Amino acid sequence: MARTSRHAAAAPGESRHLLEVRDLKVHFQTGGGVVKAVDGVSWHVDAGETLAIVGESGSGKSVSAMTLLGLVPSPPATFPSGRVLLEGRSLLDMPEQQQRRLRGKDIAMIFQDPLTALNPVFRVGEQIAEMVRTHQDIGKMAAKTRAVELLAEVGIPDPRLRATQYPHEFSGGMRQRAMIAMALANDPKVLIADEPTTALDVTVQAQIMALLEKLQAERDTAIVLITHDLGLVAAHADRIMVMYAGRVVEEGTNDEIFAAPRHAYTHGLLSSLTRMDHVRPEKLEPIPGQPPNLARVPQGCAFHPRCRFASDACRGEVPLLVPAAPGSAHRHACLHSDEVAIAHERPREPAPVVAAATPVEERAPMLEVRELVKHFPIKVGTFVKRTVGEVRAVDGVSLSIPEGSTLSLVGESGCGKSTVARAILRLHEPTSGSVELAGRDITGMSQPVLRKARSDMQIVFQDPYASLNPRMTVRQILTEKYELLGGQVTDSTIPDLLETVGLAADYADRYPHEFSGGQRQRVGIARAIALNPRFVVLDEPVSALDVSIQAQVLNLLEELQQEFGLTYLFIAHDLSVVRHISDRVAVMYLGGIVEIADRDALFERPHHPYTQALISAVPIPDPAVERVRERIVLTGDVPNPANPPSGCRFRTRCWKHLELSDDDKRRCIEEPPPLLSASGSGRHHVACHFAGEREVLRG
Amino acid sequence: MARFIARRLVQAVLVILAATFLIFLATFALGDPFASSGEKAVPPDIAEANREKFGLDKPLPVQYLLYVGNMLRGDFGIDFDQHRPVSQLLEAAVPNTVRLAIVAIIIDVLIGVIAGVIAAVKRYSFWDVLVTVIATLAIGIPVFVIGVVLVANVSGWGPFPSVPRSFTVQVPWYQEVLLPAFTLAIIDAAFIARLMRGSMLEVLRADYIRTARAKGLSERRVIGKHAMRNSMIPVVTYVGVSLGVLFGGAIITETIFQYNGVGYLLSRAIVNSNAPIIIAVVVFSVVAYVLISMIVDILYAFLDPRIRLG
Amino acid sequence: MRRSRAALSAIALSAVVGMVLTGCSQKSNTGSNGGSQASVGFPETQDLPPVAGKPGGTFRLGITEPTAIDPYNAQESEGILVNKALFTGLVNVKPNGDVYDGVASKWEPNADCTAWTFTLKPGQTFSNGEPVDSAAFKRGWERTSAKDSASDVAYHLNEIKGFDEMQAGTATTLSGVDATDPASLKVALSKPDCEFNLRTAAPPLAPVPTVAGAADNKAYNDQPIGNGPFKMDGPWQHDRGIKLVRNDTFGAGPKANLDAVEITITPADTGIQAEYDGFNNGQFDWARVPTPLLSQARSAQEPKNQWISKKTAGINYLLVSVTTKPLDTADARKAISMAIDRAAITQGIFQGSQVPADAFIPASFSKVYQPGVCEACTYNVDEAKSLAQKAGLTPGTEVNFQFNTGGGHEEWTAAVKQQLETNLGLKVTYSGVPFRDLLKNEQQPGATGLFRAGWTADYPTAGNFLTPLLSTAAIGAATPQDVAVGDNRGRYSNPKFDDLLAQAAATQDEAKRDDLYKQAEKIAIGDDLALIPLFARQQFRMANTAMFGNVRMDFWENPTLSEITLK
Amino acid sequence: MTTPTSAGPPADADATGSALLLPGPDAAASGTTVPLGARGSGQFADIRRRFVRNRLAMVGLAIVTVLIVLAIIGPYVTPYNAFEQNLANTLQPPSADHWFGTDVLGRDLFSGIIYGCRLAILVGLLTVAFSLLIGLSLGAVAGFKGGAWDAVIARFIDIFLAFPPLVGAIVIVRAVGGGVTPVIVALVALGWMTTARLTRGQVLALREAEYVEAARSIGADNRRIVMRHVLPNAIAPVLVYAFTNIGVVIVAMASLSYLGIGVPPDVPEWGRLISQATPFLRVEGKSHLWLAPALAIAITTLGFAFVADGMRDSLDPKLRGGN
Repeated sequence: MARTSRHAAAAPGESRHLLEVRDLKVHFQTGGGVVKAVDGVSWHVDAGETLAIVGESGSGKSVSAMTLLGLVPSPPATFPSGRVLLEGRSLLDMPEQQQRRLRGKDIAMIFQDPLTALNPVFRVGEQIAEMVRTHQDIGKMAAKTRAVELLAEVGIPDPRLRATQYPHEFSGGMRQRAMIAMALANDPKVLIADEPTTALDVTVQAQIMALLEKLQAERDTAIVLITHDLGLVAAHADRIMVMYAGRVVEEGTNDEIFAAPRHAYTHGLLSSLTRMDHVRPEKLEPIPGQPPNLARVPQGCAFHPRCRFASDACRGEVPLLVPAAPGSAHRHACLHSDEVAIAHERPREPAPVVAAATPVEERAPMLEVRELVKHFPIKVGTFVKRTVGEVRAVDGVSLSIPEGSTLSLVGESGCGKSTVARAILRLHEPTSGSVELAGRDITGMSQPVLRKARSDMQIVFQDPYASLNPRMTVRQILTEKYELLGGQVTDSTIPDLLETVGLAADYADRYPHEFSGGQRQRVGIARAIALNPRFVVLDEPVSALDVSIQAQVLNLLEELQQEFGLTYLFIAHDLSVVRHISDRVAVMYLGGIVEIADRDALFERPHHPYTQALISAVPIPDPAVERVRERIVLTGDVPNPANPPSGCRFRTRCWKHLELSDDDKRRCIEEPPPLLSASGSGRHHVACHFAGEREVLRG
Repeated sequence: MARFIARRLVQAVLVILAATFLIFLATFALGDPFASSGEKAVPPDIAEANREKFGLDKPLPVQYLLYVGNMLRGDFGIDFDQHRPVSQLLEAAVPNTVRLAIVAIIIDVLIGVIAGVIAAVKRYSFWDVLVTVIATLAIGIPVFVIGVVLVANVSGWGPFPSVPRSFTVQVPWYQEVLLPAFTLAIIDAAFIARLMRGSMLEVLRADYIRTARAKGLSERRVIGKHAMRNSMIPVVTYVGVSLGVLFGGAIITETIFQYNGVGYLLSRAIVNSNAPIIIAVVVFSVVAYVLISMIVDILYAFLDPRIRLG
Repeated sequence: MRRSRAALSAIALSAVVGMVLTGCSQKSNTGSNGGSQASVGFPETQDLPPVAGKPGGTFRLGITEPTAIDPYNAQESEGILVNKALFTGLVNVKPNGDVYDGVASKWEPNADCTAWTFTLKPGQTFSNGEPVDSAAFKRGWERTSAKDSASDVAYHLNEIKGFDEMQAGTATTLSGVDATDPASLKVALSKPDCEFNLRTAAPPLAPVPTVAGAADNKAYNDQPIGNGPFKMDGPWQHDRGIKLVRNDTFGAGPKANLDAVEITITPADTGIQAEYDGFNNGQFDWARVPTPLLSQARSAQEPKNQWISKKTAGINYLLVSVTTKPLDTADARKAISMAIDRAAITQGIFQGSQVPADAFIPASFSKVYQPGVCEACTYNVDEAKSLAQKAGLTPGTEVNFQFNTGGGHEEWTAAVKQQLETNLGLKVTYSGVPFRDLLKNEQQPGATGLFRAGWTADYPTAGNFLTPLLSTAAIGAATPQDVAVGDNRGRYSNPKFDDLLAQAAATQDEAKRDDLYKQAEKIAIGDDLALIPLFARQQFRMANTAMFGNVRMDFWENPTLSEITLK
Repeated sequence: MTTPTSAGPPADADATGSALLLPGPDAAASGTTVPLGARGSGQFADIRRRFVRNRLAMVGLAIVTVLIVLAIIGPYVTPYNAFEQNLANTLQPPSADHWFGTDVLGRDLFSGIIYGCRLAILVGLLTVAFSLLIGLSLGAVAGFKGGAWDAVIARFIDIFLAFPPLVGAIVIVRAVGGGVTPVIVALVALGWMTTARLTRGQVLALREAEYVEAARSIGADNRRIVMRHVLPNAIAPVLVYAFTNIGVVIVAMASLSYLGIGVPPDVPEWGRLISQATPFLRVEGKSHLWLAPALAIAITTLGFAFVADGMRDSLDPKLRGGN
């Protein structure tokens, strides 16, 4: 992004900055006490600059930004202190009507979930035109024309038609583009982007971020990027502000924060991160515990209960934000910044190797999947249902997982990876194909036999909030499994189980809602490992968790695998996590495996253009690396699996396809590529007529 | 869209057929509904004509077909008391009921939506509590209490014509319809106000409302355009059901106000055990309900584009 | 088929009829009353002094929708109201039941009362100009009695020779009626009836013009052309109203004074309340009064002379199934009757507006009325208990008790129910059903227990209370397993009683005839208690006497439209 | 794209979305565990806490409690037998002896109202209970089994909904005969559909819930899944609806008796008392005759509706803002 800061030219009046926030406090009056969502935060952003506000959920990062737009309802919110200066004009003191005139004109915002952020009952074009007409004296027709132009500008094909469609007719990425078009309709000076890509696939995320950068460069917009994703920040921010429990704990330039963090929390976050670009994954060093309840923020430094450097001094006064070096704009609020600096320099331990007598390659397969197919019929009709088509969610997948190892299945949402997992477990009845678990054919089992066999194969779900029955206590949840699968529950069973997954035994009689996300996921894991299964499907087990918690759970999973010799099928879309945990990786696209290889081979030497695009789209939390990386930005969205493209299914979005001669292109169109051995290795297979290596991981 | 309408139409026809079959079973198969009984014995020729029309000597399936055929032609036989074709009675009553239903719905949507919006927007305020309590109370007061109290205290006053009044006193239909419509509207308005409040509160929490505010729209526009259209969706469903029920005749209200609609016709028929009229009105109510709810479903699809592509 | 449908239908349709009951305890009556009852009931009002007639004015009132206004099927008092305004029969009936001339100036029977001759007044016409001659009567009577007409009220003609053939459809003319002389009508009867002339006041015996056509002539049904003091102003607007205007060609008596009568149709089940409300809001000039409001209405209207209170020829009673257990003995019925505290009900529920019945034939038939003939009509719990004991009506015995809904009978029947339960320990199975269903239930062969019933006279004769309701021929069922299609639905049968009635019908001497009626009543009511008289019928009206004069209540309890005049 | 069912409630907002704005209970849930002191019986404690804090709900609860107590002990504590007529003492104005005066049969109106309360509560509860039974079963089958089951049950629901409720009830009561039972039968026959629809919608959504899959993954069969995992979670909004509906049922019964249909006419049912009193509407000094039963109905409905509102608000914390 534009790195030139122009604040020198700005600001008559009191502020030198385009937008400045001073000592902002936002409190909420709740039944549980005063929630200090934002507790004295100051920051600024200048034209053409990108400021990233980073923090885990509940850190107050969104609230502070939304206050600028008057989007925090009061009551229940109160604003005990704070000023917001836009080009020197104080926003919060203005009459509501004046504030409103700035909203959407000088400051615009894009939100996390473009599906819910667009009004479902109005046409996309209308919604953009409305934004134009609210702030510009322009006719109805002219505004509509402008809306079409804006849609074209954000790269929406066929904008004239698209303008007349409704949000639900747009894909996720297109919706976010439409949101951006709307936000930029009046050429705002400041754009607040609140988790703009969290709900999107990584390839789409790359598209959107590329678009934002382009537009920012054209218009010299200041961007405030609110996110929890440190990779994204490393790739796109100029300056970074880290928030914890409603306060700023550290701020500085991109390089300063990543290369030389001075606050224990920042350091902790970085140590929790899995990195896709490290050949030999390091051991994760999670931050212990949970983020605090904002109604009961600990005394002193809010982070001290989770901080390994914490001393008595941390429990006293709230540390002030101080410069890391005299005069430096890199500031932190940590009493132990020196120790943090030392800790950060120290090389990290490697991740534990799955200890094994025999190498993974030579072990017998625990799971053997052959030509698995799962089609969902599309039915219509009032009384008599007719099948009018089928969604080919999984279309011939074969894989094999050696005992005690982990195979990861990656791909964008809708590629069929979760369906594979469910079909393997026969949670969805497979359409055809066979599944053998430890030599036993699962697909042919009768229901009663299958039910018993389930003790050997288990699953951990993605959403720890949704996968536990809210009306049952943890004890009931765990005991149910013993009841159903015929195990003895003694007095010590449940406490032991809880201890194994790192929960206190006295949590047994609590209900799921009394736990945090990470704790719930531990309960989910406890349920899965009870009765000693041999094979566990991990269906995106950490993707709903905050970074610091992710690392805790990943470590736990690794420990359990070592202790019990578990075999994992790990479903994920986050390639950094995959690189960390897998032995072998399979990449899926539209129901089929396009590439399968041992972990390092896949990341270091990807052969399929899709794998390459996927890896290149993942930002790496290291600005130095990010600066030199080239990103392959795929066009368009995943096609409808009910009507997949002929030949190679990926060809419609394939970057390589575009470079091919017409004859070669025809081959892609007509001939589905088989999964063939790549680079002569028996362990690396790829399904592409024109497979070839490309460096995408590092610059 | 066309397919959606077609499918909805097929559904409606199926439901009507099934419902009329139930009515048919209850009235015909379980005995001769035209059998002479009681004081005003049905004249044998009338009974005979009815029997012949409905083919009571024929096997049950044939009877049902005849019955449906007659219904389709709007032929419901001849009533017991006046020996008039029931279809004529219906024809006279239906326009009045339709007027009443439409005016009532307009009144209750106006009152209900405005009250609901105020309650939702001024949440926890005095107005919110007032609307909530009045709406809840209104639901709890039986319509006949409201009706008789209005007849006793309001009719004959201001624009409201006397109840009863000499039939020669000409009253424009909109005056005649006013009080009964208002009576009907009170309870529905209360339901709509509660529904509107809840749905508006839900919508106001939606992300797109935040977006609308972030656009710099005035609060009026945020509520009036963005929140309104979305929160009206459940209200439309309710209004559809309510309209469907009202089209079938408001038996108590129409009777209390001596309003010559389908409900009043039915209430007289019930008092007199006038079977042909009862059957006809019930069939009419069912058909009206099903058709209205079908139309509302289709309208609903226009209001909510998400379900338009069926 | 001998039944006063008219009267019963009126009861069915109008709540008041069942509830507003006669008080015969006016001071003038107590003397002959034997002092058996305390002085209760609202006094009868005296007619206001007559006012000289002058043309003009519109009289407005409410009625429930009549079944028909066409003579062939006019039946309940509402239908009769309109019909009597549109048509004038051979004879007329005064409010007190006295007969006077209508179209006929003279009538006389032969010696054994099997043939009657009516001499018609000359120059009579229908409002369309057609002559009202003997053929017009024959035409009307044949129209009523024809099979295809399916008249509910053809039974009024059932004594005329040839009636059965007409009903069977085997004849097209009424053989007993001779209309060869336009000025005189000769009628031959199939059995003696010395009171046949009374019947000719009934609507089905009215004359009709040739334009009437058959009975299914809808145009005529809704807009009959008659020879009465009024004529239709436009057709009957069903469920809305009927408008009448003066018939200036009327010749059977003095012309009407009113320019018009506006008859508004009120709801079937709340019509009385509607009439009352309509009177109070100035919409109607004549109204009935809901029972609970009687005393209030009386105290408001009586001082203004707007209150009419008359005992009429009707009675409310409990129909008893006398052939089925548990009420198949006279003792059982008497026990029931004596366990009912009529006085308490009239006082408590009817607020003193009613008077307990002590006979079946009402006091309005002053020459036949036998005060106290119903000995078991007195309230005596001890006697009731001992009779019940004798009759096997032990505590816990189930007794069926049905009444019709929509007629305002809920309250007093509830009181009766509780008295039977309290006083005799019976288990009363009490239910309200629609009127049509009540009548159907009474007719069934297995019918048991008590049914609410009321009766008003079709003609001003005591025989009209006895023959249709209690004679064996009126059961209308050949065997006990048949549905009773007649009016004697209690299925009471006593040859001695039947014999006395037959004698009465053939007796020309009025005093002798009355005596026979008295003897018959003594047997059926005094001895057998074939049905349980409850309350004598008394009617109350509010009338706009401030504007109108000569407003009185006629024999059918309707306003005397032909006499009413603007003041 | 999708099947055109009516748009359901928006998918449960995940922690990240709305919790950001209003760190209310959600933030507490995602942030940290509840401290050990505040345990109680799990989430029901939370629900109860929210309910207790809702003033209208507590008013409603008080009303409902009083009504239920009255329904149970009423006949033992009323000053008079509600059925006992005293024809010598009809239509008395309220007095120390007769708090609400006496009716046209000389019965003590206060005792009558209390007896009517027993009847109303009994019919209200039984009707709603049977409607729940039918609605829950059919709704659960339709939602869980889907396919032909769903289609058939959905059409059944449509058919029953198509009957005008009051007329339908009249016809049924007429067919079955008088008394309390036929009234309940009629009200259930015409009242189960909404429950079924609600249940179906809930079950349809929950059928796909991850914890249902989780249960299946540990070998639970359909029966267990429905009974233990789906229904207990689906039932809350259904119960809320049922509770609101009690008032509607009571009004419906009153309407039937007002029309002279249903409970025997000598029973002091509220609607019957009102119908009995309508002639006195314009009579001065007699308004207590209709006012007392009308208020009884209104207050009862109000009580149940407030409780239902409170239940809904406390079950769905999202509906309540920062408060």
